[in-house]
Amino acid sequence: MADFVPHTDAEVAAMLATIGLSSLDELFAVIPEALRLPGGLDVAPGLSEADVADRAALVAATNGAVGRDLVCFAGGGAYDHDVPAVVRRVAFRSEFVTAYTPYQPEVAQGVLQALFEYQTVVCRLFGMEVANASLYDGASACVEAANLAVAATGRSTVWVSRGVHPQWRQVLATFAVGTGHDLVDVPLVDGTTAWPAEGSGEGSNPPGALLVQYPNHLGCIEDLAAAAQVARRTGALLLVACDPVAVGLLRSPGDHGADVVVGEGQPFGTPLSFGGPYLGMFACTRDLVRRLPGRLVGETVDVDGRRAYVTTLRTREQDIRREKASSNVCTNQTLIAVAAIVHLGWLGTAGLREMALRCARGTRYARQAVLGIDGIEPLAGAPVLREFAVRLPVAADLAVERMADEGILAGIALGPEYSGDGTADGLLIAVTERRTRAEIDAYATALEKVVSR
Amino acid sequence: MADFVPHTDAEVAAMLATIGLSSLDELFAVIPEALRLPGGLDVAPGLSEADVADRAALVAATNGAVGRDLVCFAGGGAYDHDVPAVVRRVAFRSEFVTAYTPYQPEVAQGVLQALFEYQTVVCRLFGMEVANASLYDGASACVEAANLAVAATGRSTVWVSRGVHPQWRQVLATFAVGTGHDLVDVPLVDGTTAWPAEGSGEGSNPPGALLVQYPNHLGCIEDLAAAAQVARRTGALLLVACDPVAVGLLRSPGDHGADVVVGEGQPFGTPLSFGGPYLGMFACTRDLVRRLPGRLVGETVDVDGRRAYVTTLRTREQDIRREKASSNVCTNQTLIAVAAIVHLGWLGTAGLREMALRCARGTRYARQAVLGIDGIEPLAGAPVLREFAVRLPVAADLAVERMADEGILAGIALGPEYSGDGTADGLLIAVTERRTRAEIDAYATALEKVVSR
Amino acid sequence: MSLAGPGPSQRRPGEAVMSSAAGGKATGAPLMGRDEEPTLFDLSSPGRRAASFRHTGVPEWEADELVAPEHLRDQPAPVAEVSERDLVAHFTRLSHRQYSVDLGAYPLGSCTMKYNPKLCDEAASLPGLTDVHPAAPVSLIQGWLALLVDLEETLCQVTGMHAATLQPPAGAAGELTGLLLMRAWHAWRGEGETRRRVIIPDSAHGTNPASVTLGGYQVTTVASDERGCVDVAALRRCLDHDVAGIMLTNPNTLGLFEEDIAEIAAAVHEVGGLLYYDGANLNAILGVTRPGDMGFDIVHMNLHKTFAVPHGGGGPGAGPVAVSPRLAPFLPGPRPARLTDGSFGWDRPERSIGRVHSWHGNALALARAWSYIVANGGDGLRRVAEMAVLNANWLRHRLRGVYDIPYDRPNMHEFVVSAAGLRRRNGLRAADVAKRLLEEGFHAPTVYFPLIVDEALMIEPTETESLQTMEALAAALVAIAAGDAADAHEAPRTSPVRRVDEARAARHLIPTWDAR
Amino acid sequence: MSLAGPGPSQRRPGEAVMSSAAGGKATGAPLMGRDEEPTLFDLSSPGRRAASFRHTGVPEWEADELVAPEHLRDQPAPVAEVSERDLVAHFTRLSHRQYSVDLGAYPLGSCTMKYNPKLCDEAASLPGLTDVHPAAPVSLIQGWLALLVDLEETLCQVTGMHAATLQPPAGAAGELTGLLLMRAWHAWRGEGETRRRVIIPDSAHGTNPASVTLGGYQVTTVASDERGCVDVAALRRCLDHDVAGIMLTNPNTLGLFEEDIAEIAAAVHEVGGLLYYDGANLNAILGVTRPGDMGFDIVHMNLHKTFAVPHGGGGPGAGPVAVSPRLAPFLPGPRPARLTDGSFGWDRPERSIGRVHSWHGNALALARAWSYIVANGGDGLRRVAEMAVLNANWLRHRLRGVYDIPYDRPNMHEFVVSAAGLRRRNGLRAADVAKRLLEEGFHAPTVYFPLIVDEALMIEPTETESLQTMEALAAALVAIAAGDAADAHEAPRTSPVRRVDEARAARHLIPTWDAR
Ligand SMILES: Cc1ncc(COP(=O)(O)O)c(C=O)c1O
Ligand SMILES: Cc1ncc(COP(=O)(O)O)c(C=O)c1O
Repeated sequence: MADFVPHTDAEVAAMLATIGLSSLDELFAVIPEALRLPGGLDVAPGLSEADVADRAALVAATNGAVGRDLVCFAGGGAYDHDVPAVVRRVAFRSEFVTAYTPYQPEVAQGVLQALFEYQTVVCRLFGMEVANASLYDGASACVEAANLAVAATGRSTVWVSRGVHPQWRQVLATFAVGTGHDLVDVPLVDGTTAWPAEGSGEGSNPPGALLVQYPNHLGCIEDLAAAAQVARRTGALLLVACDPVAVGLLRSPGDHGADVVVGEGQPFGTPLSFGGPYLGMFACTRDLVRRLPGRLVGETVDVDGRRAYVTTLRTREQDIRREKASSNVCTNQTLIAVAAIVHLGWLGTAGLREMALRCARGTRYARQAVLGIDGIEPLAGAPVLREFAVRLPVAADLAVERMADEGILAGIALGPEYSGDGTADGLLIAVTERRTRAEIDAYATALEKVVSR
Repeated sequence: MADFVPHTDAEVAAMLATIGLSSLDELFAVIPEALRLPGGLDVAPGLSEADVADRAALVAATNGAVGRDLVCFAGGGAYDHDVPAVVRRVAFRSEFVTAYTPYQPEVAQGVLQALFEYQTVVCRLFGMEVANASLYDGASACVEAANLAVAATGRSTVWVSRGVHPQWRQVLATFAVGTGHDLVDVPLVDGTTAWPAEGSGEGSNPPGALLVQYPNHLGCIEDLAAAAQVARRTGALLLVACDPVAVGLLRSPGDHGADVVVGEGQPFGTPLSFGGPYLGMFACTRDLVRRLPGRLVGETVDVDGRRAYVTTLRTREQDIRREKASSNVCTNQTLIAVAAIVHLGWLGTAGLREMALRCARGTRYARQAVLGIDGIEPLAGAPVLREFAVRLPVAADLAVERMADEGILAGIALGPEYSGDGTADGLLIAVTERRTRAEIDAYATALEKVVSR
Repeated sequence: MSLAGPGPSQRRPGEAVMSSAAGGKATGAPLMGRDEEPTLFDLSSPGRRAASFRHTGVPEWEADELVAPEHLRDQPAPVAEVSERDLVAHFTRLSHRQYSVDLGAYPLGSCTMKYNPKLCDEAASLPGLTDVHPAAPVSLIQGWLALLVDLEETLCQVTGMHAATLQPPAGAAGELTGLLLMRAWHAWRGEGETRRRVIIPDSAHGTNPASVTLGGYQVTTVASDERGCVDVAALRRCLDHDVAGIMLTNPNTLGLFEEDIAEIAAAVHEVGGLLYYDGANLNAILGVTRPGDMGFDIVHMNLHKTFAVPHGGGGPGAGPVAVSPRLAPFLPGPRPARLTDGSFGWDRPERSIGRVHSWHGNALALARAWSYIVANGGDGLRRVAEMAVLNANWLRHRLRGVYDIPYDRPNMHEFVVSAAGLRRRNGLRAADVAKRLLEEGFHAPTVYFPLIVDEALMIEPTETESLQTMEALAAALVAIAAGDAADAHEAPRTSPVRRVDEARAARHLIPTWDAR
Repeated sequence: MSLAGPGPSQRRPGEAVMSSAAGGKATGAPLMGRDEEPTLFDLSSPGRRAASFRHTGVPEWEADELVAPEHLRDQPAPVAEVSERDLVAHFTRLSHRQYSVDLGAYPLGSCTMKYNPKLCDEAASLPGLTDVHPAAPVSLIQGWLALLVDLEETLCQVTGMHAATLQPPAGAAGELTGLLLMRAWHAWRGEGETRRRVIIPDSAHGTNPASVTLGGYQVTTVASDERGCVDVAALRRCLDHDVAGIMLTNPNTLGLFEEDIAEIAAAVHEVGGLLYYDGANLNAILGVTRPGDMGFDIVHMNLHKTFAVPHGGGGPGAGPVAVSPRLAPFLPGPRPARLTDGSFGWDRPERSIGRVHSWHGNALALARAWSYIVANGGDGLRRVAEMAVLNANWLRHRLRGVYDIPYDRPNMHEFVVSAAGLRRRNGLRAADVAKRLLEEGFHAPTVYFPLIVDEALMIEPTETESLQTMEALAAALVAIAAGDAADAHEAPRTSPVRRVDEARAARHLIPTWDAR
């Protein structure tokens, strides 16, 4: 069995002697007899390193891995982008991997500066002034955004566009039970959010926030200008869940007057990873900074006047504010943020634009090919960027299963809420910069077979 | 195309201006027109990182990889040992990977100390007093050993046991053309070296060295005591090519009176790697240190008296001694030596013994199983440790081909020189600590089929 | 925008091509010159790039053919413009400005900064685990589901609970999940309105009260007694039928085992409350005793503490929550489940509180923990607890008479000393001890927590440090205590930067490079 | 055995359990305390271990059942006894005591320490390349053979040669291989006995003369002229029919292009000699001119210089040798070959000099170089040469008037300055400049080589360093030259150790820990 405890028997004996004990069991004498576990854990004995590796390989072999077994056209907040070698080689250096939260800034300038750079780029992408050092994922970033807005406005109602990722909305709903927020579902019309018209919302319980996704879950580009207008009209904050790749081409939510912009940072440096660890991106305007959830790194100087970085405005945080904290988050996703800034640094200004452009090109090409298939129609008419939804003549989940037999992960089967008629025939298809014309053509051919069966 | 040159057009223009040139071509004005390459290289245009990765993956997919496609029973100086994760994680940290030879010791203590530790363990394994910082591979270590012995004794004849790896003997022969050494082939009898009897060798041209492999190419454990006796009798130096894993169980060559011990260090931390980079281990007695080839790290102190390491006795080396140097080696295999010391550190005293013991157990078990097959006989009677040779009723290379169809790399087909009767029916089989009983049983079953066809 | 760049030669105003700092210059640490490390933005030069993209053969439509003008940004978003060489050198140098477990001991109380085996890194980086889409159909994720079910069952065995959710991505998320389970339980029993308070000890970690608020409850703080444990009498006084439950850490944040836990459990259950176990300190009791056996109803674990998920400079972690049978129907879903036919699928608990994560939790962190448990096994896990507790008690003995030890009795995996005496005697504060320790080659303990101890230094050696490392740590702490305060105020002097002006950071907030 | 251990607390004589040093204590660099880094042996404690082994089910015979007593060692070979934690921390700390290209510029003349793209690391670590046995039958190595053939053909195209061997594992090995090819050629022409001398310039690298000796030839040194190039007249004087050949580096080790190369080639060929090209400086001329076109018969390349194989702290590299058609039949074998049916196999040249490597050369290094060439392509390789030469010329201009530049004319990828003037003026030697540069965050240039320049500093920036890095390097070199010698003698002060006593190392040789 692999053993990671250094103590030899002689050392254990010497240490016990030092503290005046004669056996290891005596270390636990303070634990009432009745509570002690007789006979130890019912967990299999330990294995050697090689055996663990074999076990893990066996488990890994029974999954369908993108690249190895499947060509991926699934997205929905989890995208199959290329991760350059530099990310694996530098972001995961053990100094970053095995450090704790930077409580001692003098010996944590590495992580702190990387986070400062990450915060800077997040703000540049989203058009915001402050960004935190990360939250758990896209969903938790939405929850924190809603909490911030409710606290800032003193209004507990949040209008949530149905274009927001359904699973993120489920998470919002779960946590709203604790905070008592009143979440109002705002429908989509032909792919984009149909906000309540003039007059509604200004009444008895006006919204504290509007939450919209950009582009939304169907891949459609929401009209943020319109949303901003509704927000101004109702006195609500505009919260935008933004695809950070999309803004390589699209105007930033900040440009449109968003107050808080959140996002799922997985596309930058993080493989699909079966859904985690991912990266909750969170940014807002400067006047909201004192309500910012999570950690914030700021620049300062040391006693010799040398530039230095430190976590700041800590009085927002749970360890100091306790029950009055702006959030309960403590451990976040720092390492994933470091991977993101390394990947972003590799992409650079031109590269991020090109990445988005290549996604958009592939999406256009794939959309034309798929809509060319008999019986397949667009699910929404609104313009898309890097993902699109179609209605199939067959149940979408079945189509996905059948496409898998062809070595293709066809997309994500949409729930009935997205197909007007209540059937589950919607398929969400994402195309990244990795997809070649040949793969897209093969996709269309396979899908045609599947739907015409 | 991936571009690793940072210069922007503006920067290039500015730099050219600084040096008073108006075009890049002018940089090469000193090169006679007639010698300039018109139209550039006939080499395909560059590819993106992702395309290079795809190309490499394609190439890699068309090989038979041990673990992935094959169960390995081939050895012959290249063994399929487990490499623990720590080797990949720490030995290949970029500070070790991207440093040059430690010419500036003040900023190279990392590599220098690692080499000092490597030298220490090499000496402990081989029972020697000094070891160098590595040579290219087992063969080059043999060549350098012969050169050292000839220089030390002033005798140009080297008796080379036929038990030495045939490819190493070929390399010895290649370089002997330059040095003018006279290599005398010493035959094996029933698996071990039959040194010329009393009387021969003391005559006209006495040997400057005896070179024997331990265990030898057939896996047989040579009688080093006997070899040492012949060496003493003839006034030659005893050079031993030693399997560094075997000495986890076997007495060290130093114990037996060897003067120089060399070896192939691949088993420590280096995958099969299609034969390289491997690790030439070289150690000798202290009185031969001034003839030591290659780099030697020594301990010293800095101006403040703090312990420090530095390459020493450099006057042996080519950059100082030039045509009188003890060797021409400059770049060696330092990184592979670092991987070796990390793996050895992980194994530790008990682990190295256990590794050797497990190889020996698997070999015993496999040998019994294989010799239980009709028509298969031992090629040699002498005792073996971790590798053994058998004679098949069919041509060995054909048997290897057929076994490959069963997903087994059956071993190495031995040349006719090892089968008394001149046929090539000898098969060399190695069993490492990785091989399970089930794999060995499957091997025997498959081999039985193959030879009985 | 003022900026101390790397050397005057770098800053030729107006010279466009000089916009970038020197990416090839090592900075700010030994081997690395004396300058500050420039940022990615300082290193940027217009038009420089590292990225390259696959040849796909897809038609090369222009942006304006693909996106309507009102949506298209007129300028590319400014990110950075650096070469791969400068990018790599920059982050490699930053790594040399970062202390970590892999460099030395990290006795940061409550954080369990043990060494994380490298085999776990590799197990969690297999393409068959990393390259799996979270929305893939069950037929394509059988391996993942099996791993998660196996992990869930093992964690239940380790905690003595019945069922668990692996979704919470960290401890605090686990806490909130647990509190929502509490809420759902009481609501289902028709007491949703009447149960308003959650009790936490004054020694509790900050996330506990913060989570209580987010769970929609009011915090009632119960004092610790002179032994450093929950004052049972005081607890009984605040127990009533409006109490939803109590959150405890056991061993608590003083590293002391709550010996009265059985009595506490009985009292809380008596008024219909539930017991929540904050598992941050689980490392101390692995295989020795289990929260379930103590009477806890809800347990969260910090896999990034107990089960060797490296902390990543602040995360990611994983905070699974395990519960007793009666709470299982309320767990978040979907849950990985073993189906009757032996295959694996998703299952939605009947009265589930719903999702708490975008997908299935921090899956790769869960895979690391799984591999750590497989490697250690039941026997190994108990040894982990034994050595963690041995190290901590040994060190407490060594520090006796040097530092005040407010609760000087057998501790579990960690213990708390106070620098209050030192401060009185020679002006040495807990922070000074911490900074001096950095100079000596160790990370500092947790300081000023728990709040109930003045000038607290919370020390958790963990089981992976050897006796010899303990000796060196003890020697350093002893020397520091004997040292001169003026000297200590100068510390740290060997780190890439010296004491950082935290007040200034808050006063003139510079949250981004552009805000300079 | 005296030994400065890591702190008194570690060294309790006689206390067995204290035999080990503190593995968890960061040492010897910022972030890392002030102590020396203990060795693996200082960290060892009897009975401690990291290793574990697979369960195989093979019968567990004891050693004495497997090995005869006369062969069995009575004590296990002492290696080390450390935990994985201490092992990892030890080597991680050692890496923090090591400068590298990934930390900063490395203008080490003649070594071409360019940045090595990370994609090459990954290409060369694919299991389909790393886990292949070198003796596997050709049917199982088609990918490897295809890669090697492709690389060989590309290298021939780059050098303008006809065929190549990839076996030589380094430059020096390539040189000796080339000299043996020379020998074989002359022997085959019946001149084996009469051809005795090989000419090399006085500026040649040390491996050249050393290889000549091992090749069985005598060295004749030809002087360089005032331009720093081969003195053609002098060369003609030593040319005769006993000359086997000449070894040249072009550009030479002064970074200057040998403009008379065509004339030299003609003269050497006239007396029946062969021209050997030492390819260490090939980076300067990629895609611009080719040794083959200059008239060379034999060319070695240092893939670890020109083609971005990282140098590994001293190796491994790869030193392929390419030759003109007439020498192809003599190349080492077996050689990877494209067969008529389009598949790949091994081929043994008709008059092969035989093997020069245990197997097929440093295969994984060859794979790295292959991926580097595939990524750059023909166009990219020329750009490499252009930027390498641009950087070097720019820097030479910047150093004019600061350092003596003995050959102050257009150079290629590197140039040599002399500190002789500085030494006379204020006692600053080349070594002092080098040590001061270490403090400034750069690696030092090559010093005291080539031998024909007094107080030589050989500077090769490489193409991967940016203008801004060049600026910083120039600024540092200028500042150092203006600096005070007494101060410079103190340098380096920021490194983990300061100036090392090399004389003592040689005087009291301590080659192993046991020799202390
Ligand atoms: C006692 C205690 N509870 C809860 C937490 C919160 O866990 P996390 O940081 O994973 O959210 C911590 C972690 O610092 C802790 O120490
Ligand atoms: C000019 C020159 N020739 C030959 C060599 C020897 O190459 P290697 O170190 O790969 O043996 C070198 C390397 O330092 C060199 O610079």
